[in-house]
Parts: sequence; structure tokens; C-alpha cells
Amino acid sequence: MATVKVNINGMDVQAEEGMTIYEVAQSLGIYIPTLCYHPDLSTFGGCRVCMVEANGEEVTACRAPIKDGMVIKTDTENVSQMRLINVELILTNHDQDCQSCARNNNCKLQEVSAFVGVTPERMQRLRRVITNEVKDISNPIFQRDFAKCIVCGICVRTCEEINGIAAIDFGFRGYKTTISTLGDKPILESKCESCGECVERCPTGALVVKGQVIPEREVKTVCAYCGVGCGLILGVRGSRVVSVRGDRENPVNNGHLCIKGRYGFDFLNHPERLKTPLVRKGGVLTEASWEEALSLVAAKIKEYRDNFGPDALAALASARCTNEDNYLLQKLFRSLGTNNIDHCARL
Amino acid sequence: MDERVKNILASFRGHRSEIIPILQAVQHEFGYLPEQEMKEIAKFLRVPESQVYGVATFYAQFYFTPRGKHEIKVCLGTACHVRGANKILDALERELGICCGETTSDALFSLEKVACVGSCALAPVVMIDDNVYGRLETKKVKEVLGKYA
Amino acid sequence: MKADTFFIIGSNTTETHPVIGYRIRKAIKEGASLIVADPRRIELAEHADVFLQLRPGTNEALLNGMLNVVINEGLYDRDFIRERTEGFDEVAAAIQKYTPEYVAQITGVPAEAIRKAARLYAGAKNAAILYTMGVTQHTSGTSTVFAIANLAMATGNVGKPYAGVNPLRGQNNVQGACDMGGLPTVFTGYQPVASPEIRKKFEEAWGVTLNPDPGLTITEMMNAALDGRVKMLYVMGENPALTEANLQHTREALEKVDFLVVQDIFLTETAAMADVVLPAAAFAEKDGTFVNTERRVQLIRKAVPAPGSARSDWQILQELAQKIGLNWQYGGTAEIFAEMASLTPSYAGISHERLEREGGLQWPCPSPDHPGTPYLHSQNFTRGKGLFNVVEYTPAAEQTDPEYPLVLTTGRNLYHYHTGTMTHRSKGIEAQSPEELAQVSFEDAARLGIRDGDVVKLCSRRGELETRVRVTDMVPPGVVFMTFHHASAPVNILTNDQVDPVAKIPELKVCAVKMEKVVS
Amino acid sequence: MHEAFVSLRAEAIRKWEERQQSTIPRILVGSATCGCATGALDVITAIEQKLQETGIKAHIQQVGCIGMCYAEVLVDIIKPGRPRISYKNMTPETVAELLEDYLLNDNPRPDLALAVIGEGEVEGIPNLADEPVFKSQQRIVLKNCGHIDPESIEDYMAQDGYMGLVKALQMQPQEIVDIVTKSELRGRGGAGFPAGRKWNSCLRAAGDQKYVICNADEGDPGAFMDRSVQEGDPHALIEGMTIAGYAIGASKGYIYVRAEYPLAVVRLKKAIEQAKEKNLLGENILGSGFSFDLEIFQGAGAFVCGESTALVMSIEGKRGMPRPLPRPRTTEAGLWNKPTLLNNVKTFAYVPQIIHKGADWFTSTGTEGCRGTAVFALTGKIKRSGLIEVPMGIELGKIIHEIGGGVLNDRKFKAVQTGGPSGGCLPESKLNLPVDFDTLVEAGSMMGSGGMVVLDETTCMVDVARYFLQFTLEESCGQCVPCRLGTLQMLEILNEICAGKGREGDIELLVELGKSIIASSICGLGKSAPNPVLSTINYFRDEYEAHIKDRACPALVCKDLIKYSIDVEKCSGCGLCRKNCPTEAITGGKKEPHVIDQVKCTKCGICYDVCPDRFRAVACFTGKEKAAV
Repeated sequence: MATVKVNINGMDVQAEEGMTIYEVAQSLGIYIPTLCYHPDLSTFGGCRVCMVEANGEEVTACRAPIKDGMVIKTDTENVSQMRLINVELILTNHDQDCQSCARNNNCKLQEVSAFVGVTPERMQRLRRVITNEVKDISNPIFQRDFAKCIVCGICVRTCEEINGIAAIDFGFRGYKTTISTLGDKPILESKCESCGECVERCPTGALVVKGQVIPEREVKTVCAYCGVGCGLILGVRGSRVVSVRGDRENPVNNGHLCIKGRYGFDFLNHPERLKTPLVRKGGVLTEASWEEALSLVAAKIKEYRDNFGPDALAALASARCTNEDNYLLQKLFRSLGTNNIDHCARL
Repeated sequence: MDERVKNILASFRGHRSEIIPILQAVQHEFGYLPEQEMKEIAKFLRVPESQVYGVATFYAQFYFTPRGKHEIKVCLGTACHVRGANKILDALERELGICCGETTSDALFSLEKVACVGSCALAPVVMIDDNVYGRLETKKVKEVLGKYA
Repeated sequence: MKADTFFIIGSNTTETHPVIGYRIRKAIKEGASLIVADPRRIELAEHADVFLQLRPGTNEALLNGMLNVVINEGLYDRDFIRERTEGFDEVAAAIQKYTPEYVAQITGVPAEAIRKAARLYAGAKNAAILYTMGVTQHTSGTSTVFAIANLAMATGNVGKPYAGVNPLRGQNNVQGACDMGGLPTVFTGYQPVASPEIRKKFEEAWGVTLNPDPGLTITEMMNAALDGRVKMLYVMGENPALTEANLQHTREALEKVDFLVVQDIFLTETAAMADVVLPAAAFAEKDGTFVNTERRVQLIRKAVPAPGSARSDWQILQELAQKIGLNWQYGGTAEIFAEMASLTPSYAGISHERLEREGGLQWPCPSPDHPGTPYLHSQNFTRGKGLFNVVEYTPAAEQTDPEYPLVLTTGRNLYHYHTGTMTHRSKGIEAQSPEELAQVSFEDAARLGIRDGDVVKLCSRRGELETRVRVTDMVPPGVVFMTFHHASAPVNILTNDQVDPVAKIPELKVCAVKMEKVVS
Repeated sequence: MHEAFVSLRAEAIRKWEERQQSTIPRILVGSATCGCATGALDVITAIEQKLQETGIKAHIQQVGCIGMCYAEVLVDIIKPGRPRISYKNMTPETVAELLEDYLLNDNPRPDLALAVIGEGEVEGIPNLADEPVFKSQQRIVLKNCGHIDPESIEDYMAQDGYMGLVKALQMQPQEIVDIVTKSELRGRGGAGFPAGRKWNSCLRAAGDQKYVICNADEGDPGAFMDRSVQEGDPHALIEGMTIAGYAIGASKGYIYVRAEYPLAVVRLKKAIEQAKEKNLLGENILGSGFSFDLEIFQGAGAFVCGESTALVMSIEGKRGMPRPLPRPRTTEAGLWNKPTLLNNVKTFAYVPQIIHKGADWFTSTGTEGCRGTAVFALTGKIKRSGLIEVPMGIELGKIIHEIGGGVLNDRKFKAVQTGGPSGGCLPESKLNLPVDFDTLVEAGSMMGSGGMVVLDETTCMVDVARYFLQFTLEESCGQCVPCRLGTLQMLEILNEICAGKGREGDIELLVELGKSIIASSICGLGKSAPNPVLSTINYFRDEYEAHIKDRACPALVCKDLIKYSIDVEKCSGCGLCRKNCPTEAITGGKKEPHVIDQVKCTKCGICYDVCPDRFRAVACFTGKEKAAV
């Protein structure tokens, strides 16, 4: 890849040919506001907020490739004015009750609004026009609130480019443009697989998880469902797992997850979890101490081995437990003298 | 699959670029685009359902609910606008008892506005099915409708 | 994934391995070709260039038919076959009778489609075969895998990136459980218990005397339990009372066994039958490693404490061992792993510390400086040369007859995992698939007067159950599909426990059933 | 190849001549869309009936639009030995009368006649060429419209049709492109981009497959020039596209026709068939080795598909969303990413004549920088509305007053709107402007595809701006924020201004928004959407101020700002207004002055319309009770 020289905001820098202005700026730590750009996806160029001046012309930084000798200014008066008006226009068509929004303080629109300098005085000049007030709560996991949708198309591109389903597309046109399924049906009736990739990428509160809880810390681990072995980052609050996101650094899944990996964690806190050993007494499983339960098991094992030989014992390892768990299980039973060890690999 | 759709699809090759002609053919046959038929088109073209709908809803020509027997299109082109097309539209709405975009309860007429039918010199113009009525006046609305009742 | 052609057989990848499904769909959008062989019109079939909708239980015939085309049309990789394999000529001769026309009669797939699929597969630069239980859960599972290998070797699609034969593992740590010696015949890393040297190594390390005779497989355990040979069964994190073929038989065995211990996170159907139930920590509550379908060993980390007094499985086992009188003193999972790795050549270069530092590693990884092995057989097959095996088509063990006219085949759906121990208890997921919906073709539904959403009774020679149905064009006439996710409609009541003679896998994918509408 | 063509052409000319020398009368009926809209088909039926009744023998022929829509239904009669006389505003009754008088009794009825067309004189009937409506016109693109049978390829060939193609096929592609370049032909789609540059870049673009696309998606409200060419002279378009195909090396062309033009589709399809039959299109054209296929793609109703990249998307079966810059030029990567030449109907229609007659012939018309003619659809509040073709550089006032005959009902001229929703409004002070691509842009409007709508004193300029904004808003693809939400915001403000709720500062706000929308929209639709607002603010700011400050609509258009009332002095109590009021807002006894209940009144203006001229008792007020007209 050839190196080219560009000048950004008066600084001469070198960059790789083929990079966009946005990418170059980002690599230099220069913030360019944008609402429809996402690094995982193809570019769209619709929000018109990442405009910069390149060689005297206004261009969208997310799409424009750099050229040798290009002079880029990211904050001219024209650029600032356009960005400001475009963000204001989005806000005129956006539910503005930020406090009650699940995306509050984690919202790209808030971030960009603050950066471009939206003020209440300027907003007052404009008319409020909410073009779509539909709320789709059909999916048990997440909801779609169109009064907060900025039609950036990130969800559309995610569904097509990441998941390959394309359960949603732009529907209708002009100010009626919306994100729709066939027949504009609730998302649950569409081909949506509830993988949550779109929810993850939505820049506003238009797509949010129902009953979302913000974690206080995160722990990296691996998904416990299928054999793909996706990297997970568990969000923990107190002693509960409250969220999951994909581990972008894990080469297995690059951050992608399916419905089970992303949303199938609340069994951890299910009231039916076993919390104490149980021993059958008089035909009924009864709570017992570890000491009692394990002593009983140890005694029985020894009894059967001694009376009937080690092959009267058998054990099932688990395709869901760790290597360490499985290693110890087979070590234990082999040590007792039997190879009667198997598991459900075949199922 | 509906035989009619089957026949329509049989005359196409299954390329994505045929989506608009197929939608036109299906609408011509059914009068609108039923959901089930759009699903069949999606399967036939191997295009996601949502995108078939995305394309269909983009273009003003397509309808998603059954239409009246006769389609009234009130031209609201510039020439028609400055020569009083809105008054004609008002009169039609009054006469039919429906709003623009709706269909009469007897399913006889659908009323809609169009950007321009290209008969600007005869403004204001109303198209009913394929017939163009030029230099229309509010007084004549009833008489014109009478031809289709 | 950069394969330019995917051949997916017996795998509903987008539902069972969704994230791999994403990549396949993406690759297809970017121009890759797709061949799908499945009795059901699964979602991927909609994206396929060739969809081979074969009758359940006819995989071998189909694969032989494709190989027939590859050989007779000269589409095979002469260099690869000469340099890397042996036994090609015998297979080439044996395959002659599997003409596409003959195979079409067996499989119900048009001969032309078989030709098209074979040409597409053989013509690809990198063709990857993906399969899962749709291939293995048959009495002919092993020979079907041979047939797949024959096809891949004949076309040189082995031992290079983005190609090969890729069995997708169903559960998060199936691979690991096998690697760890969770099998009756082998220690860790597939070291045979029958080998005196291997046994000696383990005896020295563990300080015990080991049994040289292979143990029982799960199906054999159940039989042994029924005839009283096995008295005590220890089950860790498995639910055979729902997963085993011919459940009635399994449940009887579990009843029969004298003493049943179950270690799990919920009171599963199996745990409910136990004499002692030990509460275990779930994945987010413990440390350790999982091995994914690509043999990638990855660390899992404890995020939260286990509820109540529940403990990690290894801790339970250690305490139990101590009570039995074994002197186990593991300070943590890293130590356990280190011991295992020291006894297992393919894991020798892996340690928790290294996994923490570098991320996942794919075995074989024989030394600490080895980068791991992303794909196998790049230079040589394990046995040296790749062996072609003659595969003959054998029909499924159970065939339909006038009394049981329908074929029942089983699998999974997107929302649930296995018996749903976890997914049934995840609110948002459970709401999307709260009950079993057996898939029935429009034709069969019409014939039996069944409508979408009706409740039917399904009977096989082994048992019966009631389930709600979904009338769909996903299944062809004569085929019924059910998942094994729902305890209220436990499909394994019906399935056949005849096993593959080598792999001992029961034929969960084919059994004969009859169906009738339940009038409420 | 020549020989085959020579005999085809000779045969066509022979037939044409034969028809001119016809021994029986020929009756030509203008039956393009506008003719039909005024009853051409009924007139034809009446003619047929009359001929049968009287036993007169005559040929009836349907012809395309000659452009004088104000005079429709037009019937031309050519009696053997007589010049061609054109009759205006024919009805079934008058045409029957005419046939009887002229064909049976040889009375040419000067009272019904419009003009004599072509050579010859008839007493009492002027020659069209001398008429104000025609004498400043110069017809190149429209030369065949209304003269030939659009469904006959032989008619077209008799007028030198396909001579350009034959000549082109004997040249090298580069030579053709050079002629187009030398002719200084600029694209007639609106922006006026030099056609030669486009052709050249397409010729040079590398690609195994190239495409020619004709943009016939004439979506501007108030424009129908392209429709008339397609309906009246379809072969000119086909010939032009075929030449283009040969010149750039394309073997396939598409004509993207608006869904609203069914007749154009019928005519084009027929013309394509005929051309293929004569081997002037299709495989190995006239044995030259060059093959070119044409396909008609019917648009589905989206104005934005007039934008080239959106049009391409549409043909590819996608939502017609223009591709944002930066992107490759359509000439390098257009349809299916192949080099694509996309021109407007008229641009292609000029080409055969330019090739046939040479670049110099073309540059002899028009102005420096803007060669050739301009075609306008002259409509609105104008006496003679219709389709006109004038040399570039003609004075704006001349078009309106001489050709158009001035403002309808002799009201006061206020403005002329050109360029459709992308253009602007020019006031009286601009009537001396020489019209071409560049001067119109300088004056704050544009040529666009050629709509020219005359507005008079009863037109509210705020309302006109609002009208255009409403249009672009609904036709926006919705992709980019400034166009999707900016036009919506501007419209909301205009709606409030028209409703008497305008705020101080709104005009400045509109200008600020407009400039930002122009600067930051993705495509031409958004980039020009604010033009009608900005140009009316520029020239008619006082009207905006009247709405905002005085809550008045000087043109008496904005319903919320006007009020109807009945002058008790003048009202005779005839009851006509009461009977016609749709909301029963008017009360009053017989012979007593009537009163309008302002609460019930919807301001439909029917009372005003029906009040007999002799009373003129209904008046309309605005603002501070200022009455007008």
C-alpha cells in the first residue's frame, strides 16, 4: 500500500492510500462527528454530519478517499454550519425526552449534538415534526421506537451485511422513509432472528433492549451454547450478569453473537437454580449439606466398587462443562478402575 | 402459489433487475400488491422479502390494499395547481365522500393525487383510468363521475 | 471464511451455529456458491445454487452419486490423489453403480441436480464441506463420513485453508469433553486406554492402577444398567432422560440403576430421578477452558459467584475424590490444565497463562512456542496417506410401512439449546419458542385433516407423544420434523436407539411414525 | 448496406409523395395525450360517422402533438389541390359541420380555422408561419411532431429519417463523437452538460459491455416536452440512441419511461418493432456488423429517478436512491457498474439531424455557448399554452407575450416559473432576459427540462413556493437528512406563514436552511429543492412579509388569510350562492341580501365564482380588511 501525504487542519501527515478522510482523521485522534457511519459496515453517507472541506470542496469524510496532497479542514465555518443545521433537523424529528431514554449518556446523537453546538435558542426557531410515532414492542427482547429513529440505516446494513438476513430494509420514501419489514409488520413476524446485532449498533434509543440494566464491570469469557465458541463480554452489576456483548477481539466471532449468546444469560439468575445439595430421603429429594451429600456419594461408590467391581460404576462427562471438570471426572473414575466414561458427544 | 403469480413469474428469468417489471405485472393482475405475492416474488428473485417491500414502497405506482374499480388521479402539476387543481380535488372529495388516497365504500372509485400527467396545457386535469379530462371545472365534476357510476 | 463453494450436508447451520451461518450468508453474498443437502428446505436452501432435498437416511447414496459424477466426468484431482492418498482405484470401481439416475431413485433428488452439485463442488478452487448431526446420527453415520472424505480427497479439497471437511460441533465443549478423555476408550488427547505405554504414563502420573479394557458407551451403559451390571451412575451436566434415543428405554435404565448422582445447575429431568443432586456453578460462575469446533482452546472466566452453595464441578469432584481417599490438591483450574497438558502431547504447548496472554489456541500445539494448528492434514494425514474407503449405501435401520407411514427426523431450532435447561429459563428466548411445533407438510396435513396449530399424536414402535404442529413447506410430504428442546413433547420417546456400529451413535434422524389428529 | 437502405428510403418517399398527391381528402387529427384529453377520439368518431353518412371518401390519420394545445382538438384537412388548413377547438358538432361545408360545399370556414400550414393561400385564413404563435419558433426536435404518423417508420424515413444513422455507420466512432462535440450540443435534461464530453468519456471508458440509457422519466410537474417527442416522433429518439450506441460501443440501450406515459410506451414499442423489422435496429444493423438492442423500462413513479444514479438503481431493481459522492462517473461505472451513456430524450432526438446535417448546421442556431433550440412547455396563466421550440437566446418576454399571447384573461403578469421544482420564479423585470441555460441560472432559476409556467396577480408566490416544496418533499428519496428533514422543516414554516402563523425571523431562517440544504444534500433533487423558495424570497419578499407581518395574502389565495363576504348593497338575493355553497354557510331569504357564516365557511370560493357578473356582490378580503378584485 502506497503512502500519501495529506494536510489536515494545517498538519502534514502521512497516510495509506485507500483510506478515507474519516479513517485518517480517526487514526490521528481527530474527532469527526457522524451518525450513519459504522466501522463494521459499508458507508451510507446519508446523515451529512461528517462533512469536511477537502481541497476547498465539502465532502463526506466517511466516503471520500484521501488523495496525495489533499488539504483537509475539518472545522471551517461552512462545515460547522452544515453539521449544526443537519443535527438540528434530526432533533426536530426526534423524541427529546433524553432522561427517560435507555440510551441516555450512551447516545451517539447526544454526543454529536453536543459537539456541533446545538443550543435551545437555535432549536426554538425550528418547528417540531415527529413523522413517525410508532413503537414496535412485539419482540420480547428489544423494542423499536420510531420517534427516536434517525433513519441512518445502520440496522439495515447490519442485518444485511453482518447477519445476512436482511429482515429489514428502508421502506417508503422521503420524510415517510422508515425501517420496515415486509408489509411493515411487527419485527417479531419478520425473518428477524433477534440476534441483536442491530440493537448493539443503533446510535440512538430507537433500538434498545427491554429492561436494560447498565453493568458496573465487564468480564471476558466464552459462550456456553453451541460449538462455535464465540467470545463474550459479560456485563456484571453487583453479583448478577446483566448484559452480554460480543468480544470484538475474539477472532472466532469478531464480536458477533446470536440470540442465545447475547440474550440467553438470564437463566443464571433463575429462581430454580440449584443452590444446595439434595439427597433422596424417603423417596423425596431433600436439602442436605455438602458434607452429608458427598459422604453419601463417596460411601456408595466405594460400596459398589468393592461389592461388584469397578465396572459397576459408570459416569457421564459433559459436553457443557469445562475441560478441567471433564479431566477430573474421567481421572476420578479411571482411578477407581473403570473406563465406563462417556458423554453426549453423539447428540 | 396462486396460478396467476406462477404464470407471471414464468415469463421472467429471475434476475433482481426484473423486480419492478414483476411488481408491475402482479399489480396489473391483482390491482394491488398482496403480501403473499410479494413473498413469492422475493423467493423467485432470491431477494430478501424486506427488500421487495422496500422497493415497492419506494415507488408511488404500487398499492398495498385493494383499489377501487376506477382510479381517479387528480393532477397537481404546477400548471394544474395554479389553475385551481386543489378546488377540483376538494370537489371530488366532497362528491365521493372520501379523502384523497382512499377508496369509496362501494369500491367503485379510488381517489389520489399525482404529480403531473403531462397535459399541463389543459390544466386542470383529472385522469380516470386511462382517460384524461382536461380544463375541468368544479361544476363538471359530477357529470364526469356520472360516466363511471 | 473465504471458501468459494460451500457444501452443507446435514447441517441447519444458520439455526444451530448462527454465527457461522452469518459468515456463510456473507460469503454467498460476496459471490461464493452454495450446495445444500437436507431433507428439509432449511433457510440456507433459499440461498443455495443447488438444493438437494434428499430422503432422510440416504446421505451415503447421494455422496456416492456425486463422487460417481466427479470420477466419470474426470473432475478429480489426479495429483492430490496420487501424492496424498491411497485406495482411490477401489473406490472408483465400487462407485460405478451409483449413477445419478440410480441415486435419484434412492434419494429422490433429480439426477441433474446431483450432476450440477458434483460439478460445482469439484469445479471450486476451495470447497468446504460442513456437516453436523444430519450426517452422524444414522446407523450409517461412520460410512457417510467416509463418503464425505472420499469426495473431499478426490477433489483435493483437504489440507488447505478455506476448504476441507468441517464437522460442526453441537455443544460448546463437545470437543473438549472428547479431548479430555470423556470417552470409554481413550485418555486425554485420544490416547488409547488399551495401550500399555500410555496406561503406564497415566498410572505413574496419577499414582493408581488403570483398567486396560475399554468401558461402556452411554447406550451400552443404559443396557448394562437394565441388566444390573451397572449399579451406580454419576452424571455431570447431562440430561439423558431427554436426549437419549428411545427415551422409554433410557428412563427405565435410569430408574433401574441403584444409585444415581447428578451434578447440574437445574433440577433437570435426569436430576429429578437422582438419589443425590449436587448443585454446580454455571459457565459465568467458574474458570476453565472450552474447546470450540475448530479445536480452539479458550479461557472462560468467573464473572459472578454461583448461587447459594453451588460449586464448580471440578471442586465437587475434588472433594469427592478426597472423600474416597484420593489425595487431590488442585489449587485451581490452571493447575488441573497443566497436569492434563503434561500428559497430552497435542495440548503440551498450551497453558492458562498462555491463553490469557495470547487468546485462544488451536491444538495440536505440542510446545509452548508452537502457534497452534488452524487446519489439519496440511502436509500429511494422521495415518500418513489419506485412505479412500469403499462406501455402500445401507438403508436406515427402520423403514416406513403401512402402519408407520411417516419418517420422523429430529434436530434443533435457533432459539433453544439442547434440552433447553438454560434457554427455557431465559425469558426473551423462551417467549419466541415456547412450545414444540412439529413440522408437517401441507400434503400430509391435508391428507390427515390437520391444520396449522392443531395438536397431533405421534406414535412410533417405541412410544407416543402429543405435540402441536406447524404446517409448512419446509418438510416434504412423508416427513415430520421435531426438535428435542421441549420436555412436554419429548421426541426421543419416539426415536430409534439402533446405533452406528463404529461410532455408537443412535439413528436419531430416521424413525417410522404414524400421526393422527387429537380431537380436543 | 447502403443499397438496402436506399431502396427502403425510396419506397418511403414514394409512399409519402403519393399521399401528398392523394386524390381524396386527408384528415389529420392531433391525438396525442392532450388531444385525447380534449376529446380527439370523440371527434374522430364524429368524422367517421359523417364520412359514412355523406359517402365522402377521405383518409383519416392520427398525428402527434403539434404543440398548440390551447387549440385542441386540432383537425387538419388537406383537400386535393388545396393547402393544408388547420382547424382549432374542434368538437364532434363543429367537425361535422366543417366536413359538410368544406368537403361537400368547398367552404373552408375561415371562422373555424386556425391557420394554413405550409405552402399555399386560402382567403381569410392566415398562414401559420406568419402567426405570432409560430413566427419566432424554430423547430428541430419537434419538426416531425404533428406532421407525420408517429406509428409509421416510412413517414419518418420520408423526412430524412435514419439518414443520420446510415451516415454514422460509415464513420469511425471517434468521428461521430467529434461531430457531437463540435456541435456544442448540451444535454437537455436540465443541467446542460456538454453532450460531446459525456460521449467522449464513455467512448474512452474501458469495458466489455457498455450501455446507452435514455432518461425519459420526465417528472417535472409542468413539463411534457419529452412525452410529445416520444409520442409524436419516437423514431428520432431510437435513431439517436442507436447512433450513440455505435459511437460509444454499446450493444444495449434502455429507455426509462415514466409510468404515467402509457401512450409513449405504446408508440415506442411499435417504433422499436418497426425499426427491427427494417434492420435499422437489432442484430447486424444494415449489414454493418453493429448490433444494438433497445429495451423499454417503465418507471414506477419516482421523480428522483430522473437523477442519473437513481435511475440506474431503479433499472437494477433497487430503491431509486442516488449514490452519494464521491462515486465514479456514470460514464465509467453506471448500470451494473459498466460504462453508461445517459442522456435526455431531446438530447438524443437532436443527434440524427446533427449527424445528417453537420455540426455547423446546428451551431448556426442559438447563442454562443448555448447552441440550437430550447423546447418549453408553456403553461399556467397564459393565453396560448402549449409546446414551443425557440432558438436559444430568445427574449423571455417574447415567449410570453408574442408566442403565448400574454396573460390569460388579460390579468397582470406576475412571474414566470421555469425549471420546475428545481427552478425559480422570475419577475417582470427579467422579461428582457435572453433565455438560455446560463442566463436563467444567473437570474436564480434554471432551464430544467423545460417547464415554463406563467403566473399572474392571482397567484400567491408563497403558495407557489410551498407547492414546489411539497412536491420535492414527497419526491425526496429520504436518504439524506437535509433533503428529507430540511424540506420538511421549510415546508412546516411555509405552512405556518400561509396560515398566518409566521414568525419574525422566518424569512431569514428559510434562507439559512435553504442554503444549508443546497450545500449538503446528496443529489440534485435536494440541492435544488430550496430554489423555488429562495427565488421567490429574492424577488417577492414583500409577499412573504405581508403574510408574516400583516397576516395578509395579497393574491387572495391562502385560505387562512382570506375571508369572503357579501356586499349587502350589491346583493340582489338571487340565491345562487346559497344553492351552490357546499357547507350551507350562506343564508338569506329571496330577494334579500345574503350573509356568509364565517364559522361554516371553508373558503372554497364557489360563491365568488357563481355570483353573476351583473351583481359582483361577493368579495374577498385579506389582511386589514383589504378587499381585492
